[in-house]
Amino acid sequence: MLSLKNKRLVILGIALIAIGFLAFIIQVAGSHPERAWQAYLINFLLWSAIAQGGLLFSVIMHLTKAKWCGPLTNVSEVFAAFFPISFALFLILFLGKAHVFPWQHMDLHGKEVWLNVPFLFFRDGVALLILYGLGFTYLFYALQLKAIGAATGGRLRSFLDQKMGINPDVTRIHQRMSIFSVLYALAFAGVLSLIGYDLVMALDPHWISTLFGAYQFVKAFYVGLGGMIILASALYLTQGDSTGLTTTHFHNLGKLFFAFCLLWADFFYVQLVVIWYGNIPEETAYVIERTMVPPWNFLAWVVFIVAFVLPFFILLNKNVKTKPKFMMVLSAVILVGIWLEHLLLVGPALSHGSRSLPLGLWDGLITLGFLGLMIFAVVYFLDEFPELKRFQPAVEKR
Amino acid sequence: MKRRNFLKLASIGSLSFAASACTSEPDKTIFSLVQAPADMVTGSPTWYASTCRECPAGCGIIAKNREGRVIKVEGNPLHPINRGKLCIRGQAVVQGIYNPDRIKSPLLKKNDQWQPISFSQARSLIQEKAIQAAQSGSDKARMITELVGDSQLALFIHCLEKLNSKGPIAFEPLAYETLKTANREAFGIDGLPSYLMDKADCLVSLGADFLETWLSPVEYAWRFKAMHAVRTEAQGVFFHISPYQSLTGANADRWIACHPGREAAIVMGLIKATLEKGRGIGLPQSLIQSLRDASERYTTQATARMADIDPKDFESLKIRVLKAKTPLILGTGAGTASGAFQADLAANMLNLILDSDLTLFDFDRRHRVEGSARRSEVIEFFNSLSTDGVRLLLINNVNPAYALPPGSGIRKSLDSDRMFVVSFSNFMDDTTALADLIFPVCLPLESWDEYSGKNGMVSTLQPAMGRFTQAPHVGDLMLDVAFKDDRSVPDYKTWVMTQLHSKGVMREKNEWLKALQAGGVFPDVSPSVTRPRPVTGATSLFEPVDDTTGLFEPVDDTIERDPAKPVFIAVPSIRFFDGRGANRPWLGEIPDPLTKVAWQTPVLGHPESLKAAGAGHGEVVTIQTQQGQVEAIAYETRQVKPGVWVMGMGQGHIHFGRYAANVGINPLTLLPPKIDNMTGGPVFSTAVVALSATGDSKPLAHTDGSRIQHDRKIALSIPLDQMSANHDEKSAHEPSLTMEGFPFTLPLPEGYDPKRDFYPPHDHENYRWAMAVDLDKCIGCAACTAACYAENNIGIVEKDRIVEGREMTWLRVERYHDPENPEKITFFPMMCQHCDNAPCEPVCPVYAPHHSKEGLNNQIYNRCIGTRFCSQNCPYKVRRFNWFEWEWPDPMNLQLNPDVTVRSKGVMEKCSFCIQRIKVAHGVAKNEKREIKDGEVVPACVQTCPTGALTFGNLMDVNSRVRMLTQDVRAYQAMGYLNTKPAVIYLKKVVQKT
Amino acid sequence: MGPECQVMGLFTDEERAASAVQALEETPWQLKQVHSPIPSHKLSEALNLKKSKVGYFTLVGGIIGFFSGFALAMFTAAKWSLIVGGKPVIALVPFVIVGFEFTILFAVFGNVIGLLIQGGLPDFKGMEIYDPRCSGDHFGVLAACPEIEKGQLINYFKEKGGVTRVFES
Amino acid sequence: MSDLTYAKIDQTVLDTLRPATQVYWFTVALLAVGMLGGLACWIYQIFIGIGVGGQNNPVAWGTYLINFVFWVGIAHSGTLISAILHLFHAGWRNPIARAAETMTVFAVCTAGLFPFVHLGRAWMVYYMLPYPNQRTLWPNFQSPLMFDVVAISTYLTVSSLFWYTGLLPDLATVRDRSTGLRKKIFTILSMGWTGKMEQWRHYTRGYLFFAALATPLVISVHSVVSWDFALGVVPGWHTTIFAPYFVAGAIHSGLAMVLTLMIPLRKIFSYEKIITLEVLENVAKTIILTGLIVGFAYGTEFFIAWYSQNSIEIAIFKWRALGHYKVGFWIMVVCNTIIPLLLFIKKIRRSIIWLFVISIFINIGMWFERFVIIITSVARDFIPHAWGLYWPTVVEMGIMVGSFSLFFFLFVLFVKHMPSVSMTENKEMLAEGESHGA
Repeated sequence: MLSLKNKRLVILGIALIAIGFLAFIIQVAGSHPERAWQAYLINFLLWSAIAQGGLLFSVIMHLTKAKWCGPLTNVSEVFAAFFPISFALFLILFLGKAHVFPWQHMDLHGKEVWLNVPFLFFRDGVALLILYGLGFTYLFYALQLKAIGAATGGRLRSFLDQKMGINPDVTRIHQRMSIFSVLYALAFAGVLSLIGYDLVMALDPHWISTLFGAYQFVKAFYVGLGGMIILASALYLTQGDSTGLTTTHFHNLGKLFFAFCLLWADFFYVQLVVIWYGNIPEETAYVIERTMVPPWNFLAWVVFIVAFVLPFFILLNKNVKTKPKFMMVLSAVILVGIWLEHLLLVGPALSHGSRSLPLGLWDGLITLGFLGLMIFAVVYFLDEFPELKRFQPAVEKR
Repeated sequence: MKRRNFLKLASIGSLSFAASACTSEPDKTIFSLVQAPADMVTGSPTWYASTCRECPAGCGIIAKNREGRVIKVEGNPLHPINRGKLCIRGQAVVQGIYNPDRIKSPLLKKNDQWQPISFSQARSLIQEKAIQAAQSGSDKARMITELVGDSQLALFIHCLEKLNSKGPIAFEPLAYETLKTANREAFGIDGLPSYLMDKADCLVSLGADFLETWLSPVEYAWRFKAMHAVRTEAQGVFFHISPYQSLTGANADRWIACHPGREAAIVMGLIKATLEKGRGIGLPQSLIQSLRDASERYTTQATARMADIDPKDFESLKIRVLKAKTPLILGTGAGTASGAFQADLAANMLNLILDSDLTLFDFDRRHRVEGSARRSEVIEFFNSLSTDGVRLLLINNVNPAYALPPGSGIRKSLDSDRMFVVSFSNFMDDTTALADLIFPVCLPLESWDEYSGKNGMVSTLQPAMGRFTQAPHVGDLMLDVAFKDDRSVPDYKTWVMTQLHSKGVMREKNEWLKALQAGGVFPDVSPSVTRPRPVTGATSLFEPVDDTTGLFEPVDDTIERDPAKPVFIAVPSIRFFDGRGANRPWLGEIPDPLTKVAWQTPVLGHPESLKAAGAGHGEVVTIQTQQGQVEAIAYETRQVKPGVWVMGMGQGHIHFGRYAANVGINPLTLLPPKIDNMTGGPVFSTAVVALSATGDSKPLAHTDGSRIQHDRKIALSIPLDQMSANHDEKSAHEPSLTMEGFPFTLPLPEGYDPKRDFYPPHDHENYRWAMAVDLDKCIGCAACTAACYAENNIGIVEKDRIVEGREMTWLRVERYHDPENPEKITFFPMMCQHCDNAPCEPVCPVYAPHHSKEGLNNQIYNRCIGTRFCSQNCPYKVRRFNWFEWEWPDPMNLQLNPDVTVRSKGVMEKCSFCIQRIKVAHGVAKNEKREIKDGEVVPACVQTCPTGALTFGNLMDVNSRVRMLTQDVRAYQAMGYLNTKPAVIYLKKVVQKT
Repeated sequence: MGPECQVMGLFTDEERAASAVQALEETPWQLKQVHSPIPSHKLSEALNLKKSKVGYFTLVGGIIGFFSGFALAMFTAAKWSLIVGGKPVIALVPFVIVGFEFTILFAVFGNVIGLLIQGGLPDFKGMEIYDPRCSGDHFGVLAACPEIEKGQLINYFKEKGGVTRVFES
Repeated sequence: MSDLTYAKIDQTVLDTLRPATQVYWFTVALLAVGMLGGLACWIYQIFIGIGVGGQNNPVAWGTYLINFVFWVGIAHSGTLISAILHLFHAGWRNPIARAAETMTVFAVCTAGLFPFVHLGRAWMVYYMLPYPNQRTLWPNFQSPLMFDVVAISTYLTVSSLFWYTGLLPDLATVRDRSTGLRKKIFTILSMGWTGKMEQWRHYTRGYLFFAALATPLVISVHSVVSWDFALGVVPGWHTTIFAPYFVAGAIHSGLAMVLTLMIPLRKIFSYEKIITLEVLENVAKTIILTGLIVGFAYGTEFFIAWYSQNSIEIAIFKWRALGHYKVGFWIMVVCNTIIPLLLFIKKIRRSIIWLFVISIFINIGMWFERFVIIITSVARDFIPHAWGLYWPTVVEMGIMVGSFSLFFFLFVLFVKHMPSVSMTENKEMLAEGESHGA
């Protein structure tokens, strides 16, 4: 039962958060604060991406007027609950600026105009606000439709009920949803590119790749789908059919997941082949450090296998896609793979010239903290909007 | 070079083949002989030493003969004048021989129609005319000739005597009258000494374009770089003073743009300054005094005002001249206004003051060109033709109708029915067109002869190939004309030998053979013994002019700079000289080193001048002078002084074959027939009456996309003060991966760094060929380009194709101006870089370009299908595509190098580092069971570079010179940051503050 | 048993056709063939058709393609072993493209072959007992019965709301 | 499509196959002339030399490559519509899928000609084929052009097979409704298709795999095309975003071309009932998406160029927008990203005229996109001394006109002699529609 009434779940969540927090504090206070901030940055990026990508699903389904998704939109919308946390985490990142922006003391050959801490935090903060704002506005209307004639929920929910009055104008709501879904989709592309450039690519300020932004938001949707599969499975396994989820839904979701696994790999290869072929050191040095020189080349292979090869061959098969339990595990593994992929991108820049992989128990513990936050957010939201656990066909336009 | 010399000599001048030449019967065919002479081995070249006659300098050449035909000429390494080097014009000699418009048989003019007649007919016709002339009184048979060797001159005199006429007059359009006169007045020697520039440490030129045409360009090119190229000790400094920046000026450390004809003021200013510093020891007090008086008024300010220059320029010039240990002031060039004589006279005085012994002057080895007649005499000669009632005029390979201003009335004087005009020319040039009979004679490479560019030595000519035509040598012809059976010698060859014998140069036959082998007799260079002193009258030279003896006219204090009244200057061209080179297509095709314009004759003007004329760059302007007017494309440049318009000589012939007729413009048509009374010389400048834009614009056939390098790290320079060993030049940029800081990487396995190289290093087989280009030595003369054209059968595309951007040159000399001060120019030879990671290679779908075992970037022509991807992906844009089938009109095809494929349409081509020469070296080394030695492989461009700016060799040999040069602090690679690992290593140009 | 005769019931309505097919189970007559202008789900449910095996052909084709693509690229490169642009002679990164394209190409070949073999195409025989309307708006259910029962079968189809056509053998 | 029936669908489509009018044959003749004109230009070029075109040094690639990329791009939307949308069960694809696929096949054919036209020695083109030979001369599979050879030929093969497979049931329908020679021809073409459920069982499955394979293929093909440029080092070409950017651009232009073709077709063949306004509207919506992606790519390129602070990168992009070819650049920007935004407005989206006009603009814009990318980058690359300009010549124009004629020639012939709309798929959609009750 995914609910705050579920004591075990709550305790688990709190425990995780506590562990993560402590681990982080200890390491920051310790001899290697940069390691703590590295883990922090990676988790911030990953978990935010899950949330942002998660909501994107619902948006796209709305835009394409897709019927097959059914209650999956519910699942996707739940992830919006992480937005406020994500933004808070971003603000906290400011404390670690000394460790997460290695370019602060480099000769940037004129890049200073763009790469300076105040401007960076300003623009990225604003960008995130816009993205999340649009997300919530979209959600606001989406939930109105779902809430019609549904059981009452928490405070937020009642606030929403007041907002929309007795019987809302469904057509108008649909229009608004359309508008904000477009806006959110645009913002998603723009903002995630920006975050990608600023918080990942720029860590190695002399390297550029025009596709990097797109690569980031495609990856975000990839992990978003992963998160959805996990949550959907969790709901399905706990609540069963009341969620309205069927194996067909899992199958379709699995197909989409597979598609984006391929797309992510494609975007990776597309960058690799161009850089490899061009052989211009300004570009190649970055890739060489991460794929050919130990210790990172090992990690590169791990990421490649865990995040692409494995899912590719498994998801070729139709049946596994329809097995929630299995998909849950697979998705979790892939998310770990993407976590490592983030490490591969930021690691060499942050802990420069390290003989061994800057990866250890601490990173795991800190990550658990973020997991706790996500669980907490999700469960809270589900309590607020119980209809998201229950499926009734969305009200059509009159 | 030493070893190469030996190789050459081994084959030079073996005579069996040449002997067959210059008998009256020509060879049926001059290639694929069934019974080849002993020294003609199919597939291997034979070298014949001879002398270049493309200009009066008289450089030594060796002609490469393959299967009976000369395919290329190179400088004779033993020759003291050019030391194995050759200029752009010298390289083009062969295009004279194989010129498709060459006249094969005599032509007789019958009512304005040319009728071919046989040689014997023509000969007897001349004989008949000669006898008539001889009988009808004295001096009725006259001759005007090009500058010829002593022997030939003697022969002419000998023959004309028989026709009871006086000797011939030698005509050179550029006869340096002002210099000669100044020398006469100052030293009592009416001649042209040679200058030991290499010994100087401060050089000042008053417009002498000694890197292009002045006296002996190839010699002065290497002498100049000997003093100017960076050395461990201080580098020599060079000031160029002239109203426009010639190529020579572009190589100066500072170009001082003075008002046309006001160079004298600057020299006087220097005289004043030097005298004030108490220089001039060893000179008679009287002279010093008169000079002091004369130079009194030339204060820095006054000088600057008179010459219209920046006082700062003059100051720095003064400082350097005073500081110099062995300064040398050179005279004026051809292209200056009246006042040149004053400048040269003053220059002589200044030289005396600076060094009373004139140790840098060599009056023992004077330039032969001094033997050419003054312009006044030439005009006089032509005027006398009618007055003296001359019956027979013999014109030996000169083109006065083109080279003299129209006002001189040459055409009229030639066009008289009483006088029979014979032209010994192989080409229908403007003068020949006016003759009554055209009698082609042997070209230098087909002749036995002797021509010494300087006295004190002998430089021989021998037939380097069989002959095309039955044309006899002009000497033999003259003997036939003048004598029946009473001749003293059987033929001209014998005459030459007897001449040399009588001079005591050579006693018996084998000396003659040795001379032929070596290309001449070159006594060791001993210091000049003639030490000219100022003539006794010198003191009075600088008296006021109204005084009878005074010659030096003080420079006007005022200067009127009315942009509406501009000055027009015609300047000799490095490509066409005075115009005699215009029918060699290579010279038209290779763009002018400064304007980068080919085939056309633009008129150069300062932006202000263009503004005044209301014309833009590339727009057509009409220039009108007293003499006439022409329409020319205006070329905007800051390399000329405002109010001065400059145009190169040599083009705009009415006749002269397909490559020259009606191509470009002849600036001489704008000049007045004015002769300077003092010197008897012409003036190559005149006032412009009207200059206006016609409104329409023509496309310029230029090959440069941009004049500046947009802050890209291509043609780099380094200040002299950073050259000192302790100064770490690299510190300017800490090594990074950017264009600014990318480290120097050898195209060898050691050049690979696992941190920035995706690809594994690859080894080479014993050799990794590479070239070093010393930008500090490169003067931008484009001799390398010409050599490349000659060696590699590169197609001629002509004007329209160049406008389309389809020139085929494999080696271009890029010219970059400094955006801040455009008169600072860097020349940058660009050829295939033979990269270790060549971007052009992988993109080809059929492996046409690929990396050879010896590091060369091979281009397989017959595999190429013409996708042109390689060219697109070449960062250096050195690849050239055959857009069409290029033509070698018969017999030009005979010049083609049999060792190099002629590319068909639709294939890509590019510099191959002269792989054919590498192959030859491989063969030789293999036969001798050894490795190829350093310096054994010499690509055509490297071979001819007058200043030795290019070095070729094997990088894997750590002792090779090219490998050594990679250690130089100046070494860098163009666009190295692309990780192409180029095998062409550039050495930065050294700039010094002046 | 007398001689065989085949009757085709032609339905304009998918449902009716489907029910006719199902009901035919209870009858003694055997269902020969069902023609449809569209890939009808209802009919395939009625006939409870199994999943096609075409996929295996496709898969095999793909695998062959993948390897032959790489093999070709590597073999040709190794044969000349020329260095271009300093790149390794056997350069896997770009060869991925060749491998990929070949994978698709051969997979499609496999797919087509699979289609033809499995679907028994071309099959001009099949047109002998066939009604053109089946490519238009009619669903044709072909059943066989002994000559004598012909009438009943025709009636059966009539009841189901279709017109009939008899193919005498 | 409420009042549609199977019969109606068949009728509408079969009506288009009725004997053609003179106007039709005149059009065909006209196009044939244009085709021959192009051919003549090509022959002339082969004999005189590639120099009759405007290419030079440094701009050695001209309209031939531009048109190659342009046509490959056009081809893409066909596969997108028939394959990708098929996977997404987007019903609105069915009415236009056939015509779109046809467009694909013919566009690929047209595109495939240009690499040959472009070659300096077209007669040596077989050097690019990996045929076994005595001296073991093989092509270089590291070259982007070889990727092209492989990718384009694969694409042509696959799309034609896919197209034919889709045609099969319809061919049978035509066969059963025709007589005489046509019946004979279609009998053979339809390979004895009788719509047995047994056949359908494999057919549907195979078709699905076709779609599943065509999808990655279509993405890879234009990625490969983009790598003709991106794999080089030329500033303005060498950039990682090219592959997705080109794919999006390709689909952008392709969809525009679909509208350009469909709107007249719909009118002439009175397909209004089948190709409804909703269908066109959906195409328009997709165009908005692709337009935005392309715009995003333009923006990114400029941003990164500036961000990199690499003087050469900055220079080239400045020059694109403000230099000699700025007109082309702004045509590209306006036509491809600004004008499509109009489609956000429902009125415009649902107005045939507007759709048609906008689609034309996008076609033009996409042609100029290729012009800008290919020409401006090499015209001013690394070595300023070697900079130059390029302008197409009459011969190039002739060949370009020829290519357009060829494409429309084939297309016009097809629509009159083959079912230009898939009857089967529309019936299927009708059936599903009923069952889903929507």
